[in-house]
Amino acid sequence: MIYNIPYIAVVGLILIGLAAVIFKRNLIKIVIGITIIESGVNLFLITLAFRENSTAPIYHGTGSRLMSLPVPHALTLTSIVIGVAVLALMLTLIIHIYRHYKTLDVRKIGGDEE
Amino acid sequence: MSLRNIAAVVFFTIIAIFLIVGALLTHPFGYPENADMDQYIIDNTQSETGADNGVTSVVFDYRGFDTLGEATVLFTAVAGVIMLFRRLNK
Amino acid sequence: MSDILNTLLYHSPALIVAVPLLGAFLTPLIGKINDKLRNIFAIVIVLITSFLVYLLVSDVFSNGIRTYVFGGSSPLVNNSFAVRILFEVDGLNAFMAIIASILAIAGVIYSWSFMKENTGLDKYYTLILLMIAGMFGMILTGDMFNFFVFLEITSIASCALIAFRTNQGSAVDAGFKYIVISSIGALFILFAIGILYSQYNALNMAVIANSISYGFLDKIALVLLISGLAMKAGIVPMHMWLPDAYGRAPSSVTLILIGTTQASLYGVLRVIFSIYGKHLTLPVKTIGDTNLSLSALIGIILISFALLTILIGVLMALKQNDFKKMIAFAAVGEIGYMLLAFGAAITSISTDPLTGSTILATHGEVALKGGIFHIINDALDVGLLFLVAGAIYYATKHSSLNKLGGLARNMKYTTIFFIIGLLAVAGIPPMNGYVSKLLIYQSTFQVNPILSIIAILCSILLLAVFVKVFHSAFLGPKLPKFKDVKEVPKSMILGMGIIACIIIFFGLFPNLILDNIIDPVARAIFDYSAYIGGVL
Amino acid sequence: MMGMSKIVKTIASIAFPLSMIYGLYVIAHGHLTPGGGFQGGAIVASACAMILVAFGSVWTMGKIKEKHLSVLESLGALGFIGLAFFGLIYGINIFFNNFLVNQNVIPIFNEIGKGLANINTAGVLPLMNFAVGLKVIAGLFAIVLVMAYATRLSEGK
Repeated sequence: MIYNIPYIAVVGLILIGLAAVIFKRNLIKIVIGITIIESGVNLFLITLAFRENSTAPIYHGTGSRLMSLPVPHALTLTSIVIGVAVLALMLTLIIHIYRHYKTLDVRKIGGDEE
Repeated sequence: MSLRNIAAVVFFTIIAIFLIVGALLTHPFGYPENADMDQYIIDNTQSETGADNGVTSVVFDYRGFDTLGEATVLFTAVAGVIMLFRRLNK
Repeated sequence: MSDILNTLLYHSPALIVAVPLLGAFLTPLIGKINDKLRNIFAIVIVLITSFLVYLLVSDVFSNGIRTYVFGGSSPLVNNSFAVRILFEVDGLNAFMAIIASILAIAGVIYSWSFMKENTGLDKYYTLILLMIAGMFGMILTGDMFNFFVFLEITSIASCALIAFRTNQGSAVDAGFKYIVISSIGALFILFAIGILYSQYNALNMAVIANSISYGFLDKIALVLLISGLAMKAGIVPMHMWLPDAYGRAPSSVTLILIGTTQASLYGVLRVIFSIYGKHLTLPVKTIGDTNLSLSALIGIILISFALLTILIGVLMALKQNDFKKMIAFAAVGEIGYMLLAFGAAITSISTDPLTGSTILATHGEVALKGGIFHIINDALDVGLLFLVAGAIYYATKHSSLNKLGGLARNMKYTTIFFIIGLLAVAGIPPMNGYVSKLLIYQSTFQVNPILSIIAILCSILLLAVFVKVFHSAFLGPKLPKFKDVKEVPKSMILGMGIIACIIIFFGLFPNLILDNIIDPVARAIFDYSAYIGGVL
Repeated sequence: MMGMSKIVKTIASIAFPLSMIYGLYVIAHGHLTPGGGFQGGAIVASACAMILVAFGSVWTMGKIKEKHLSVLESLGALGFIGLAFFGLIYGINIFFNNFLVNQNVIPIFNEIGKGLANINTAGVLPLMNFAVGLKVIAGLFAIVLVMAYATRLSEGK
């Protein structure tokens, strides 16, 4: 049971992010929520990599051969870069939305202005 | 509370319960049930790819195509951001 | 010569993705030299890719599953796990690749004149090629994480392109909605991939499908995968982004966006039929005396979502005033038809009492065929309508139906293409939509008559919607403000013409397509053991 | 943004080469120590972003345009995919084949790491790290530069 605390933390992060996305009305807060979900998922991948008493998967001289799993590290690296790309694009769109509507409130944007 | 909010709360609670039960059922932290593929990579990274860093050997050799996709994602984002901030009239 | 072709064929799964990527990286450099050269370059890249698709598809339909391992020669290590990424192409993948290549050719050719007046075209062509590459990657890959990466490439590129007209607030708004929904969906998928990885220590779809045990965590992964992909495919509770995105993007982008939506639908099929294929007949619940199997449960859920999707799509299309938004809601409805067919097919899966293998009832087979045929028909029909809407916008700078009228006199070709698209979407006999919709009605009638009645009624309503559009936009007296409207340039007519020709061909020879393409695809979808056997 | 005070500018110009060298070190030793093209590229790009904050977007845009960065990024991406395509020609002829290791194409790179060994180990991995590093530096800096410059314009209006 005590060993599952990292997973509970992952679930907590994901739920906090989802709550921000669903219940918040400010665009910046929605973006922050998505970033928190992403951190939760990245944390999940990293927790999968850990093995008790293991070292980082890098050979240096005569170290112990029990290493943590390398594949989740690689997946997390990819997912972080993807997160940066998505974040950059979302912020760009928010800048444009603010220029058009002069507000960041979801309830006030989105009307057609033919 | 509008109907939309109630639906959102119900949806949120269901997801929360499922994920927490799932977290309790996952394998104990630090003891993966099955690590054949990763153990193979750890054992063979030096002889097959020549790299000391296992993560780099996964990123650029074993799963190199993912990294091409990842580099492309960054390229896409840069192209998108530059395109969205372009000058609109010639 | 045949030596070169064989080498190309061997490497084609990798090259189909790598060539558009290479083209995308080169486009900014070529755009520095000359604008025309860049347009020709983009078209040439897409044509090369389509040629490779043709090679691959003709081989897959005659010789069966083909795999390609990146950076190594054998797919498996120690006969039990796949360390490297591999592409596995069976009938379903090949079929989706055909759709993607048709849409890509038409979209790029159409863009030449359609986008001529805009700035930032270097980046536009880069992003279009990236979107095409991402679509092919999603379709061909056999690795879960690779699927996620290409999904993100398509969603980022298409989000930037949806917001292309940054001077319109609604376009930027549509792009933002799309990126929020699709990134949450993608994170769900990534989380599910993590769950599957934690249990089986594998990322390859076939390896996971082989060792999956359907415990509690796998159920969570299934729900997360399907809901994440449904968000990207625009199925009803999560359809909010789709009409905005389809309606506000430039028409050439919308055409390729249809392809990415269907690639997500392909993901749903792959997850249900291949990855969880082993456990589809597992009893999940006993109500009274009857055992409810997993396939029935998934099927009923899919059918109910499909009915919602059809009803909301068609009813919302009735009250729209904007040309492109109306077509976008009709597109939502069409997605519902495909889902209805797949739901009906899944409910009819059962275990053969004699041999113990999973079998598909006859009406389920018909439904599966109808659904698969409808995927390609929907892409072509709705795509053609969007291109026509783009042509009208290009010629008149209006898209509101109240302001249009009398265009048939000046735009003859566009009118003809619109009539073809209208008849095809509504499922009127000489066109391709008729065949697939007939198969869907026929099979859903055997599941429950009410389903097919609703489907037919909605199809009639769709016809009514488009006849109204046809009347108000094309017929009537010539309006004075449209006196100078000319027919659209040749490249746009060519783009629309390609799709229209394929529609008519499919409509005239449906049996040819059904026997040679749809039949092997239906068998390939259902046969999960062949998909696993392609790797293991 | 018109740039910050003289103290900030001086410190930024002292810290810039140091962080740049650190980032390049991380890129170059990606196959031996923790790090790699992405991480090192992010370090160098943040050094460039520090200059951008200290001196202001107008000054930086005068020194380097986003078009040039875009070309650099294309070159990095081309280098990466080019190395992948070379795998089709040399060695065992597979896309993304690490053709320099165990296959004797160029002898000097045909070496295998033995615990923090020489930099010429691991075949194409260091070369790919350099290509990705170039791409990430140019890409991230282009994003930050374009965003800073665009928001400056809106404040001026």
